[in-house]
Amino acid sequence: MTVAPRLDRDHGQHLLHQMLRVRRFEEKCVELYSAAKIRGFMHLYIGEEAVAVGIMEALEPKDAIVATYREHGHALVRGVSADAVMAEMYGKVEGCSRGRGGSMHLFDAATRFYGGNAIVGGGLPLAVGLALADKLQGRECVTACFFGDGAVAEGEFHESMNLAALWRLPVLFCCENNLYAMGTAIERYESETDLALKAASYEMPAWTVDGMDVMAVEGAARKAAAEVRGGMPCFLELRTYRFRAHSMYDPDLYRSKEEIERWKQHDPIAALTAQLQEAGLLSAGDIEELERSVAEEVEAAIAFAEAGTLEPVEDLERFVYWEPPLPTPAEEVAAGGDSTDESATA
Amino acid sequence: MADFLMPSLGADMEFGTLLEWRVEPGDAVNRGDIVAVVDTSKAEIEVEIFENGVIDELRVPEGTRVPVGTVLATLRTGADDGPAPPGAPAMTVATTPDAPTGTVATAPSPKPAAMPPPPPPPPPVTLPQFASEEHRLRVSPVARRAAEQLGVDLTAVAGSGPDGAITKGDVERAAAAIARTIAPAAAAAGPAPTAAQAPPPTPPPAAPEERAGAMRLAIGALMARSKREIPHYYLQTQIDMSSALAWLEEENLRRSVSDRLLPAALLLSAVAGAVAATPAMNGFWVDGAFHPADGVHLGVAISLRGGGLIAPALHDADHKSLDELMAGLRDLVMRARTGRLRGSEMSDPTITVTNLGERGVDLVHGVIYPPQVALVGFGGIGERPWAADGMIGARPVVIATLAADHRASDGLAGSRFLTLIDHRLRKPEEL
Amino acid sequence: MSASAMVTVTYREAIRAAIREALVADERVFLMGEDVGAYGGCFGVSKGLLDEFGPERIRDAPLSESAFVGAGIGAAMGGMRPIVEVMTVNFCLLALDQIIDNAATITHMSGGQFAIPLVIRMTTGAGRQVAAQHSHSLEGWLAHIPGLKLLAPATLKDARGMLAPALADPNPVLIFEHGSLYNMEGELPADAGGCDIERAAIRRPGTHVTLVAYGGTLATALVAAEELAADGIEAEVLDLRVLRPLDDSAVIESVTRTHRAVIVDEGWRSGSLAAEVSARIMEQAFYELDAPVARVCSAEVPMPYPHHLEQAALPQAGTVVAEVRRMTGADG
Amino acid sequence: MNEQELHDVVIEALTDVAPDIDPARIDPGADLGEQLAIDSMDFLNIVVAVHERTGIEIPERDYPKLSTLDDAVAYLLAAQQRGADA
Repeated sequence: MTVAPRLDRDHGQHLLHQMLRVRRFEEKCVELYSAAKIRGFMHLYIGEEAVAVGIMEALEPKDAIVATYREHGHALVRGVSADAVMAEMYGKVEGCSRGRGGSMHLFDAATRFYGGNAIVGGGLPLAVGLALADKLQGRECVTACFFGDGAVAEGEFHESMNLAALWRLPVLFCCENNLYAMGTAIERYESETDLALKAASYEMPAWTVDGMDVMAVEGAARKAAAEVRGGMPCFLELRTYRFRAHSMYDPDLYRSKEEIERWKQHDPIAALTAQLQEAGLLSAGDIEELERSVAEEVEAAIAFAEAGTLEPVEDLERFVYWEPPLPTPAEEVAAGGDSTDESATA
Repeated sequence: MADFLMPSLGADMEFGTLLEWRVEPGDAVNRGDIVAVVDTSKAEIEVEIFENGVIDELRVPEGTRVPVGTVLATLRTGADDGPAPPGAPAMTVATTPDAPTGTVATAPSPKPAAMPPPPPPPPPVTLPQFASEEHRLRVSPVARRAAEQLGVDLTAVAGSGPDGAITKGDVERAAAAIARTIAPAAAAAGPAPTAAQAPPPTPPPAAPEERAGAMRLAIGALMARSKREIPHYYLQTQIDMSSALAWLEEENLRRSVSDRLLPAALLLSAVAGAVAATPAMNGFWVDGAFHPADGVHLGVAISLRGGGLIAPALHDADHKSLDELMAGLRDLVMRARTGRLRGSEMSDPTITVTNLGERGVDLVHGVIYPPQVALVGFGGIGERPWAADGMIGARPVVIATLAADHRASDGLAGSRFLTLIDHRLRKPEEL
Repeated sequence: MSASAMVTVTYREAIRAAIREALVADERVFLMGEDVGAYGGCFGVSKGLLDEFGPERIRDAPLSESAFVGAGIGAAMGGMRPIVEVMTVNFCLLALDQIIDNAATITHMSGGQFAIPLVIRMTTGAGRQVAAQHSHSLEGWLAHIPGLKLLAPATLKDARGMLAPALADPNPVLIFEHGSLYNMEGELPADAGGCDIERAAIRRPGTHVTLVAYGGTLATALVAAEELAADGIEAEVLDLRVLRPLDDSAVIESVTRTHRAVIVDEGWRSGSLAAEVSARIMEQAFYELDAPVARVCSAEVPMPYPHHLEQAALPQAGTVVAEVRRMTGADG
Repeated sequence: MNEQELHDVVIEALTDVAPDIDPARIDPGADLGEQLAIDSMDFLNIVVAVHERTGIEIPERDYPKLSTLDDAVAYLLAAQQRGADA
């Protein structure tokens, strides 16, 4: 049985901390991007933090995650270290994808984080396959698959929903509906804008959630995850909003400032902060302490990434085909440290 | 004090145009405030500031296009009186062009720098010299290479390939044809090419002088190449021929005139057996490696009447009896002097034997015929003082020499080889 | 060497035997695709397997190429060893996003964290009068993609032997089965097993010219070689077998001996595998060439339906013979 | 055979072996090997040819006795005489 999350001091502050980690990390990313430290495409999650934070609360370490190119938050909340994510964005070997992926392709086998996928809808079939593998091997795992509202227009969405429902595969489909497919408003590209209805037509449980309310998201996620563990895929439409442009290139001309301001009134971080303060579960000192620890984590991540190493060009063509894992730099150092007898290497 | 820089809003952005200031000097700004609008040439983007403070000076007027990293404005921060706040320097990093991105490298220092001094004029350029295309022959790449190796002048070769292109086979046929014509008695080397599939030679219908001239050029090129490319080493040994000649005399007494053997047959037999036991002398140096030959095909240097030399193959000499060797030699000499050699005989020798002794010289240091790796020479068989068992007496002696390719063998192998010839000639009954 | 009994099999049966063997040998192996179960496979390859292994392991998939190919990738990352059958190469176009954007990239994008031990089988090629949308030879396109491996079994032995090593490979392996080969019949040892999936093979030795072929064109090349032999021209026939990564050394070694090459490729000439092989010969064996490399490819036209036009569009032995005669100067 | 006939036999054998020789220019008193570039193989072939035409068998040790044209004709005449006597 699932239990609706109860807002106690520890849990409330934990949720706030997770959202703040994502928010402050990404705010720093903007700065680093402007300073040309981070390159390529970069998509920010600012405004949508409650979705990743709420969903991850319902997942266990054995579960798998498939994410999109707007996945810094998912990686951080799932447990990929800020160091590894930042180093990845710097293109350094110490990054979670060895610097080969960048902002859009964060991968981490240890946390079963199967990647940011930069093809809209491209991750859904993968999630179906991961769930199929779990099912065939008798593992009771959930594969949480994040995707945006834009993906709903893709054939891969419908193919994957059908397959997952048909084969009763344990996928938790998390549609982050931020109302825009890049710069096109959902009314301009979907005939049916109630996305949960589309999923329901595939005979799977599906409902809509306020994606700006982390508690609501967590509650829905726990309920849905239980359904999934019970042998049925589930679909959540998480109504949310990104406060920033689609990417660093985006002049944001397709929506009004008023609309953005209106949504900012529902900032999930501000909302939770107010809620906790009203309930007497969060003091000014607590906020200061949370901000301080997050700032420290982010600054440490930048320092880590700055100090990271660039992969030698001679290794350019590595990993095109799978190769047995090599020791990590840390392990190499450890191994090198063991051989104190210099004559052995002379 | 902090700087507000032209931001990079994409990896392909090198310049931006400051379209509009949203602040004035004296305005207080907070981290995240929009302070300007920049045209990246793809889009107009509102840009934010990353620090709290008061705008001090607007450095770049509206409408100005500047490189990424240019200081657009300066900002008085609360930290101006104290140490810089921990997060502050992040934006100024862009002015340090050490990052591995092209955009940063193009960012100038705070004030747009003056043009660097012009570089010194480059040294005069030597244009590469290309061969004239006017008389360009159609030659396949492998044929061109073969022609160089065999010393064949491509302008004299008729092409049989597509659209009359000269092929490898054409070059080999030409080389074989040249080889069959009169050769200058210069190098002690057979002029045969080596390709296994060389078709029968078809000598060009040219006057003897012309052929001799062409032959001279070809042999010249080939021998020059041999001397240039092959690191020769030379060994020699004196061989007591008394047993061999005594045995031969006895043997010939028993034979009818037409079955008689010549000393040359004994020499060839002795060499053939020694070659079979010394693979390092028998084969070809091709493309930087030694390729041992499958059989022992002695290239027998035959002097041509009126001067000249040719060295057709006595095939599988190590498997032939003396009678067969004698018959083969007689047949080769006859056909060599009447111009009826076969292509395979021109192309197959794996090692060359020259016997200049009949011309009265004591010894010969030969030039290896590429791509073979060894050449055996015999001087004249003549009576010489010979010490044996503490006594000096006169014995028929021949000086055998070896010229060998040091890339394929060394002196030890060479000396074993010569010694083997010696031993075999001392036991003629076993030949 | 114990002489094992020989059995007469078709190409189709050889593939089925390989799939069956894989299913028996490894619980992680399953077959997934359109009509692989109840129907028995569009080309009859998987006939009978549903009864033996059940619907969990012989999975009929909806007509959703992108989803089930992607699911194969996900399942491979999740620890399974899927064999995904895409009915024909033209349908794989609907799954190119998954093949190219995911299967070929994830190992690299993840910095080597994830292997993709996936096999995708598909029918390729023309010659059966199925017109323009079912007659493609797109091997060259897919061979363009780093991260993929491509196999083209042209013999019974390869049809029987390539699957096991492909499944053992930690990378996505695409197997192209030429539609004209399924009925090919011959003898195989009853205990025939895996073969190498790295090297090209010389199917007929020769000295005068190298005919490079693969999949459906191997037979064409062998017929041409027979005809040339009657003229005294000994053609060496080289079966590429592995289309990516190409076994350059086998091609170069052969051309270095024969000094001439004709590539027989059912793909269209422009941007074809034949173009790639030709370029590598030029790069690596230029000074061995006695004539320009020639290509015999399909006419650059969508495959027409009528038999005579289809045959005119496809590489024919006679064309190969004519090319060889031209380049050896034996056409006069 | 008389002396002239034997002379002709020798010239024929010589020109068989060396077709480029002009018989008129042979110095009958000079060494054949030196003036005509006759080597041991040629000489053997001449001996064989003479044997075929005259039936005279020349032992190897007698080869030096045939070094000039005149010597050769004289040797053959004598050998023929010996044969007739025997």
